[in-house]
Amino acid sequence: MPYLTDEVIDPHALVQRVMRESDGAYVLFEGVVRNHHDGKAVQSILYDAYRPMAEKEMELIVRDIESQYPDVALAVVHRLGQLVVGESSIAIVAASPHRREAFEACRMMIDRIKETVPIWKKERGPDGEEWVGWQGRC
Amino acid sequence: MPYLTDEVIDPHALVQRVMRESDGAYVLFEGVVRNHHDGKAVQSILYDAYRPMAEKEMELIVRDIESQYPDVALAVVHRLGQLVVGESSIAIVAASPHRREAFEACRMMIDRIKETVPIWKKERGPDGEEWVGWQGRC
Amino acid sequence: MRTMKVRLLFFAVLRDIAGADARELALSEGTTARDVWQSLRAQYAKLTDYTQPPMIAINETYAAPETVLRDGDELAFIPPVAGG
Amino acid sequence: MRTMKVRLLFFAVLRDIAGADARELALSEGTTARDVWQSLRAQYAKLTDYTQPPMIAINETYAAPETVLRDGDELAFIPPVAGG
Repeated sequence: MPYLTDEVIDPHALVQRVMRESDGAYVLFEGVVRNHHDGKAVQSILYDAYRPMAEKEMELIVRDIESQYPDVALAVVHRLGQLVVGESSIAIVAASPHRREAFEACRMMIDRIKETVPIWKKERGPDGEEWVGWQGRC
Repeated sequence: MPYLTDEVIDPHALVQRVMRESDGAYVLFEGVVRNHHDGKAVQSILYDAYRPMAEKEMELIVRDIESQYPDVALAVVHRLGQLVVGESSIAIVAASPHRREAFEACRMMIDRIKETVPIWKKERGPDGEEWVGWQGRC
Repeated sequence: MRTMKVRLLFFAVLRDIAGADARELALSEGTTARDVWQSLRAQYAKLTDYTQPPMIAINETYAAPETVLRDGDELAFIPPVAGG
Repeated sequence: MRTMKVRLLFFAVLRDIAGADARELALSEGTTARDVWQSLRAQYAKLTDYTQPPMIAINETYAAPETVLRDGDELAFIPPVAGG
């Protein structure tokens, strides 16, 4: 399954994809477009990606976390394109026989994705639009 | 909304109940009946509760965690009765502007529920049935 | 010496052992929750080994074993909880 | 001195600045990823202040700025990522 999609995310389908009869818990994380960022109003976000590289980076992270947590099964999907407030940009499911590993693996997954996967977002609000993270970097 | 139910849990409805436009993330935890426990096969679990007290304890925990994480909105429902493998016994949603608090509040919620809420389970498998936690306690 | 009425609730393994959901107790004044547990141990062989009571709830709130019961109280022994 | 062909991809803010998704570069042998960044800085005023390049990907893998490019490479500068 690809890690990137241009469609609305179906978290329930993601859960169904990973759950095994030996799993006693799953943790689902969804990142959602919120109506504010750094004190400014946000109306929508455009997500862009270096698609083939983003797919590869996601795969590397999934494999690395599954090797650290051998009992955990992971599924992840990141949406691209224009999203409005309330829509989900990412869903991560970590299923496990025990809850501790599910929480840890899910959180590690979102932390790692935010560090290295080549995906960008342009926030749009009443004051204009801006690529997040670029301004003031120099 | 009551914290206990005799019906199948609808996690999506729970998410809808808590999400606000200022929330950038939610974490959903579901506890699921798994096919094993302490090395024994499990076919189903009967959940029992001291209902009015369990409702009160859940409320106490929710309020306590929301006071520790003022930005977090929590929703929780625990199912009672007979559940088979793959069915969810509990769903917890923690929504927050930022993901860290959502993860922490969700995990704290399930940990606290397992400590003090008067709910019990009787596991049924090919070798018979047993109230979990009672044997060998004396 | 006056007697009090206390409602004793049974849950989970204790309901199975007692074969009932609840019982009405007539207790003498000064009886503690621990005293009630000791009388249950004397009645049910499966409880004999449990010298210490499990967690105790009085009127739907956790309480200490030495709590003195009052007329009209609802008492429950809470076996190890296993929710989630 | 021979020249190499390298495909340069633009994403996010860099696509907006360059006004293109990609460009084909003809580079002399020995050119590094950092060298390409310096030439972009010379071309686009909005990049002048960015003396250090952002993260660099060569053939869809992160690479160091000093990496010497090879004929046929696909090069991309990766602005601060903001997925999730």
